[in-house]
Amino acid sequence: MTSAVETPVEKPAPRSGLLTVARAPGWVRYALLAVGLAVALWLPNGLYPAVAVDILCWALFAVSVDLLLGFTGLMSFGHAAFWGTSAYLTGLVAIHAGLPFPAAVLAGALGAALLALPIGYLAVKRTGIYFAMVTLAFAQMVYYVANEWRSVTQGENGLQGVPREFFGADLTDDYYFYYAILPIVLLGLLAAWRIVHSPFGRVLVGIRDNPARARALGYPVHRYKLTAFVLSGFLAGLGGGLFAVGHRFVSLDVLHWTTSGKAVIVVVLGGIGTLWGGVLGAALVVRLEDWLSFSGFEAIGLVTGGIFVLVVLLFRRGIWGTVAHLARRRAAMRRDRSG
Amino acid sequence: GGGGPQSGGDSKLTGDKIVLGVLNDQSGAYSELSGRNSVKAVEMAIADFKAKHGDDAVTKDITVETADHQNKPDVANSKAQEMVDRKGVDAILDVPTSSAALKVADVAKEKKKLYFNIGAATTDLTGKSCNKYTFHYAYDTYMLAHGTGTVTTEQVGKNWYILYPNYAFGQDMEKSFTAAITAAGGQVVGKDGAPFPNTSGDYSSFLLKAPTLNPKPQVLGTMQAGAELVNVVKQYNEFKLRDKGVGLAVGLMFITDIHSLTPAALAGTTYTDAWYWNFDKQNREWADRFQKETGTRPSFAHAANYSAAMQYLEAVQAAGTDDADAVVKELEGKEVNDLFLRNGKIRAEDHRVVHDAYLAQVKPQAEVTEPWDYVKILKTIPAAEAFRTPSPDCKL
Amino acid sequence: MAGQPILSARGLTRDFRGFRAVDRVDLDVAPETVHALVGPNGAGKTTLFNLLTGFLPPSGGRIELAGRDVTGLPPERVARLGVARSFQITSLFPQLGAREHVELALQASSGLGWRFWRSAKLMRRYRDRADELLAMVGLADLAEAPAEALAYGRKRALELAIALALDPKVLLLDEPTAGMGLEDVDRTVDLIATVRTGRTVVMVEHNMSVVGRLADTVTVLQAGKVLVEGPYEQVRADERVITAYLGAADAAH
Amino acid sequence: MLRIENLSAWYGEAQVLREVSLEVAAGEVVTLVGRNGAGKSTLLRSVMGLHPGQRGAVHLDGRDISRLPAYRRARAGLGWVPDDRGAYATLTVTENLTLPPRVGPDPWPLERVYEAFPALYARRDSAATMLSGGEQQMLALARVLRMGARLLLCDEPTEGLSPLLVQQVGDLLREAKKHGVTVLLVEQNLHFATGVADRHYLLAEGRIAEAMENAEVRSRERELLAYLGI
Amino acid sequence: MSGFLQNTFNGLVGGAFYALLALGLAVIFGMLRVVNFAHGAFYMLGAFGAYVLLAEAGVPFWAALVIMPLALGLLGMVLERAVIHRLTRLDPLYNFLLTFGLTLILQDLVKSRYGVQSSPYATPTELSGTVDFGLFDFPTYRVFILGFTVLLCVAVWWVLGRTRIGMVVRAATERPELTRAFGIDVGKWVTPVFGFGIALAGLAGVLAAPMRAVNPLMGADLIIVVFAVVVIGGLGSIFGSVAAGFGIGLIQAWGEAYLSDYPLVSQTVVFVVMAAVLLWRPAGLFGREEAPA
Ligand SMILES: Nc1ncnc2c1ncn2[C@@H]1O[C@H](COP(=O)(O)OP(=O)(O)OP(=O)(O)O)[C@@H](O)[C@H]1O
Ligand SMILES: Nc1ncnc2c1ncn2[C@@H]1O[C@H](COP(=O)(O)OP(=O)(O)OP(=O)(O)O)[C@@H](O)[C@H]1O
Ligand SMILES: [Mg+2]
Ligand SMILES: [Mg+2]
Repeated sequence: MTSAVETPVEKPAPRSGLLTVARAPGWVRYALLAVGLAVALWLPNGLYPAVAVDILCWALFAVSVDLLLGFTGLMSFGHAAFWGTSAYLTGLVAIHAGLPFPAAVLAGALGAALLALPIGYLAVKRTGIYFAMVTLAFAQMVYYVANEWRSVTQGENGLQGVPREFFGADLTDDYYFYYAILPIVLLGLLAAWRIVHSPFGRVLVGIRDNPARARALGYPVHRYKLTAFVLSGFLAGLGGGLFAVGHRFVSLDVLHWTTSGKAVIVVVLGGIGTLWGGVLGAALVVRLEDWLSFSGFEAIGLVTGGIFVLVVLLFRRGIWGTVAHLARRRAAMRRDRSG
Repeated sequence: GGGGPQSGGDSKLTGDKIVLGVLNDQSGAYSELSGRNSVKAVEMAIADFKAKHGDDAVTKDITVETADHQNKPDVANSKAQEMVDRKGVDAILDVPTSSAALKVADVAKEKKKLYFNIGAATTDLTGKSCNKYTFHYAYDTYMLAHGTGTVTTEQVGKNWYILYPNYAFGQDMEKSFTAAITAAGGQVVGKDGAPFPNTSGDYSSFLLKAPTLNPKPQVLGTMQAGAELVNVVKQYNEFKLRDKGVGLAVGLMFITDIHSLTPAALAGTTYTDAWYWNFDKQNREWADRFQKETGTRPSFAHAANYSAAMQYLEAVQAAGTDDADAVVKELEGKEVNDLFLRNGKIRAEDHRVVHDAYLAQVKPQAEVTEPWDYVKILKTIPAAEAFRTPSPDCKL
Repeated sequence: MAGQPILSARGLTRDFRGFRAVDRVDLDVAPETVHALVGPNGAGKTTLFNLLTGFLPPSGGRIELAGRDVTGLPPERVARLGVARSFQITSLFPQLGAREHVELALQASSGLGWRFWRSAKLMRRYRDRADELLAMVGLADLAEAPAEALAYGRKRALELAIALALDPKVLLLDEPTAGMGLEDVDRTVDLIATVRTGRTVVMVEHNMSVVGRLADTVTVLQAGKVLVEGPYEQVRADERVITAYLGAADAAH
Repeated sequence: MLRIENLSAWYGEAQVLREVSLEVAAGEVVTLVGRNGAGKSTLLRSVMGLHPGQRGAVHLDGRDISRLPAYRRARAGLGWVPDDRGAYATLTVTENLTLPPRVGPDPWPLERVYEAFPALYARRDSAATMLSGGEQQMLALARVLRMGARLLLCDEPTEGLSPLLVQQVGDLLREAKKHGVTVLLVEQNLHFATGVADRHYLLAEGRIAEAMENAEVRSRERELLAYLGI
Repeated sequence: MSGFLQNTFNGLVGGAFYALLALGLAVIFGMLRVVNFAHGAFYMLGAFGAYVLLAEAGVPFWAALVIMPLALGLLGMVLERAVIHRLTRLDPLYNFLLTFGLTLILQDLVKSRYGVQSSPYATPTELSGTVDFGLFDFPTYRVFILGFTVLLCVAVWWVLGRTRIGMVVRAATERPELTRAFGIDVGKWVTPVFGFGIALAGLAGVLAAPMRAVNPLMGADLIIVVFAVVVIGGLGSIFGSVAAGFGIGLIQAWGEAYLSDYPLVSQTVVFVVMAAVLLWRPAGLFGREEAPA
């Protein structure tokens, strides 16, 4: 039956088109890169270091979601499953095996990628909104399993006392921990960037726009999507593992559907299909939540929900997307005038 | 800078001020029974403390910081750290939800700041997760089970059917209840763990099963809390179990739960309370003041927050410094009688704060004469019996 | 019609909820010929295409490609065995440029598409070939235009370019000239005449003059069954074909 | 009956129609020929009120309808046969036919439709997008006839049809014309066009390049074919 | 035996809520291609509204059963006009996101006004008894829910599948522009349909009020199970959604009754079934082939 799903019967043209791969001129890209790196290096001096650590972890998470949403056209509403599974695995490995934290995080991320395999295998059979619902449902299942498997996960008490072991170095201070994980996060972001701008990434965009056509060209669409899903799961896992070590603790919340939803907000706010927008979105949302919880404002959902509604209604390109769009428009206008 | 607290120089008080941090749920399931009104209660304590000690007070500058942990342990973790690092908090108060409570205990230990837990029930806080800076102030699963289990077995019926939410709290409660019931000469004829969280909100299969057990239970003991408790009670009434001779005992119930279910739905139900606002004159007077401040009657958590803040300030006063180790030394073993703590003692062995507890029964609707006055106290359980003996798991 | 058929079907059948669209069709396509499928609307031509290319699994029967059983293989596998197709209803990547379409097609057989750790710049190696193909179908000056902005006829041409990029052994074209202006039709016919060397072409076409100019063999389908098969002139004159399909008065068209 | 004045249309910044003016008298069949991308479909969509970026006036029976929403134009008697055939996936063939309200004095009853298109009758309970390309084309034509539209806007109704059916469509259009229906026909197939139409407009690069009588087209067929193929 | 029947009955009652919610979801999806994440929030508003009406205006259950769906339906229509509508031309994912945001907002609005404590709501006295079925007796209120839901589902199915209204609405949502060109005022239809779907959620909420805890989060986790239900049934299929709703209710009730030692089973059974369905029939048990999304 699967193949019948994509019989090329009368197919309405895709109605919106999430953005295509953006290209900025070279010097702009280098300048942005330099600014980005500078900000990353400075961050824990300007922000509470624990918040800065959170931002890094969430940036990876958001980018992993955007890899699917923006570049494969698959909106995963269940990415907490990978973020959270890796958090638990990382925690368990760190506690029981006493490995240095990067090794534990790697183990967690690999575990997340492994989990992404069966879930992805089932989920990529559907597209669009169905995909969102299916991933959401599977993530909820993972949540329940973690909840019931108390002997391992400590249930709702959470996994306490995850060590920050790193060859005896003292990383208890979040300030130093931030710099310890920064290279790992940058590596993860670099990987995402490379994937998007690889031949593989091009195929993904093709699949996003017309899967039936891609199949007729000889591309095994399901396998490509699945690969993208697993890669994305790995990156989400990387973030989740660092998050666990960062908090020295894992709770069921890392698997809850609101976590998945938050990841999507972050991406949408930053700009779907912009990759770096996710990083920006992560910084904003994490910072905002930190501020809100001290502000005495009780209805946090009102704010996050409001952001969602506003972005979707007025600001669909997201922050990065809007800036890139304006920049491109101006460049085009200048070209018109001079040409 | 690389974080870490700034030292306040030669003063006995860091920064020459005392900051109390109320970290609790201000938007979720526990926000009404504690929440922002606990901040009010702590402010009342500060005012009373100043009124009492006047210029002798350690410092004029006593403030309250607060944050919403949304019942999420990771949020609780970062908020607790931020409170200490950025807001200069000297003592953290409240912290409902066991997972968050345990997490904050870690923070307290690491940062060497005092922590009075009020909102959480887990006995781990005075068991394997106890530490030098953590005090468990108001209640715990043992207190709840012991009071209700023992007295209800003696006074209502010997055969029990226990329904518990299948997670640490529920399992803990089930074990404690079973122990208390058996010790009081009763027996548990059936018990079931219901899924947690129970998305469908349906308990009918358990409720249908209860009257068919052999021997037939006289008491249905439900360990569900919050919304799940509400579901159980609604459906208990729907299936008319009381008419079928099965009474109801509740493991953990707050006055706010009775308010939302209405006394009519719960008439005759027994449970253990840590404090009741209309118990005596002293409580009543404070409750009136509290109502003026907040517009509502206090729960035991509000009173406990008040009391904990007060005891902390007294201890700082007595020690003459806010140095955590000195304050802990001051508190350990102290015997107290105040608004909340009756025959209270701050146990040095495990930092359990013991005090009298109360077996309460929901009045029939007809006997409810004023809003929020929903229960009568059947029995006062003396402090010595109300809590467990120090656990060997706890090494401070 | 020498040698073993490159593509053959035996008893090929496809049902849609009780409706039989293709009914025990036997078909042999000789290598390096142009084989036309004609027939009234709804005869099952496109469905037959979908079966031959794996887009639909057959309800019964067997398909062989150069002697190898390919029944039930998914479309991407069939494609990689050297069967390319165009779609009757245009099917492109709306936001990709024309050249990118062709590059994507050229890359398909190389396995380059799996390299997620390499730079997309690797794809530049296909640029020259892509431009060549675009020029062949008359799209040279539209290489950058996104597919969604192309007029219908241009889209059809792009379809053809993509199919050619796969350098297939067997090329299946579903109404390649439908919606084209006359000159484009001529160009397309010439193009097919050029690319057929060394290839096998199977095409569905209603334009009988195109069929006449290109086809070596014509199979007429009706109601899912093969009605007549043979050389163009013979089929044209067949009484059954005239009543079922051509109509008595059909003139030069 | 239909008068178009200075109609211009854009896709974003690209102008596709440039000040097109044309007229179709009641009872006439008029074709619009032009090479791919000339803007023929865009013209029909603009008349139907479906093209957002347009300027100019459209008069039906002397009444300016250029401000009416599409559904009011349909009610005024316009019937559109879209170039993509416009079959509904969620409706059966019969439902596709009975969906539009009747808008003219002479709507075809369902029986008559099925008599004229037995192929549709055979597939009457299938989802319309499951039909073959040609069957969908028949459905689209049958639908406007059933509406009883007075002015048909047909966008390449013979595309993808078998020769036999092309003849049938020709017969249908002539038949419709006999009943007083007016037709504006977009066609690539000159041969077919001359068989049914009275007059022709040649659209090139968004402008009306020429207007011709039928006889003129016949005599100039070769030249025109070449022109169209430029 | 009577125990089994009782549990079966309970499963159907639990399933009735899934069915009603899935039905509303399917109606909205079928017509607007919008997956309404906020459906659970509207269910909550239905229950909460009933409580507020009773507590603050003394409006009884029966009146609430009419007023709340109407009021929420109206709210839904306003919402459709004001926001959902703007996104119709875009990828349906945007509406999914929008309604997700809406869910957070609605929940928090109720929370900040009424708190998270559950609010009281009693069974209407007319229905507070039990019905004797010979082998067992059963709360009258549950019998009522079951009968009412089944009737409603049949009625909706009939209207959409068999009447002209249903046909027009299906056409209008599939290809709005084309449908307009056929003389149908599409705008006139979409809004009421959305309102109707929301009204169904509100109705389910009112029905739940006497049985379940009424609080701002009551629909939050439920909606995810309902999503799984519609994936199982086939989102486009009205019949499928309803059937899957009752089916999952039954399976859950049996699981709870006979596998009570394995709480994980009853919690995850719906997701396991969903996985199996995806393997075996990706379009859902009763779903048509996926409209290319
Ligand atoms: N959605 C669109 N966006 C941008 N440009 C478009 C769009 N649709 C059509 N065009 C452009 O508008 C012009 C006219 O298109 P139109 O479809 O009206 O041509 P046509 O004469 O009907 O051609 P054909 O014979 O191929 O159907 C073409 O150049 C086409 O590229
Ligand atoms: N997915 C499907 N489900 C149901 N019926 C289908 C499906 N695809 C095709 N059909 C039916 O099968 C028959 C053959 O269709 P097909 O598209 O193969 O015809 P065709 O010969 O290509 O016609 P045309 O020349 O008009 O394109 C038609 O009657 C059509 O309605
Ligand atoms: Mg065809
Ligand atoms: Mg056209």
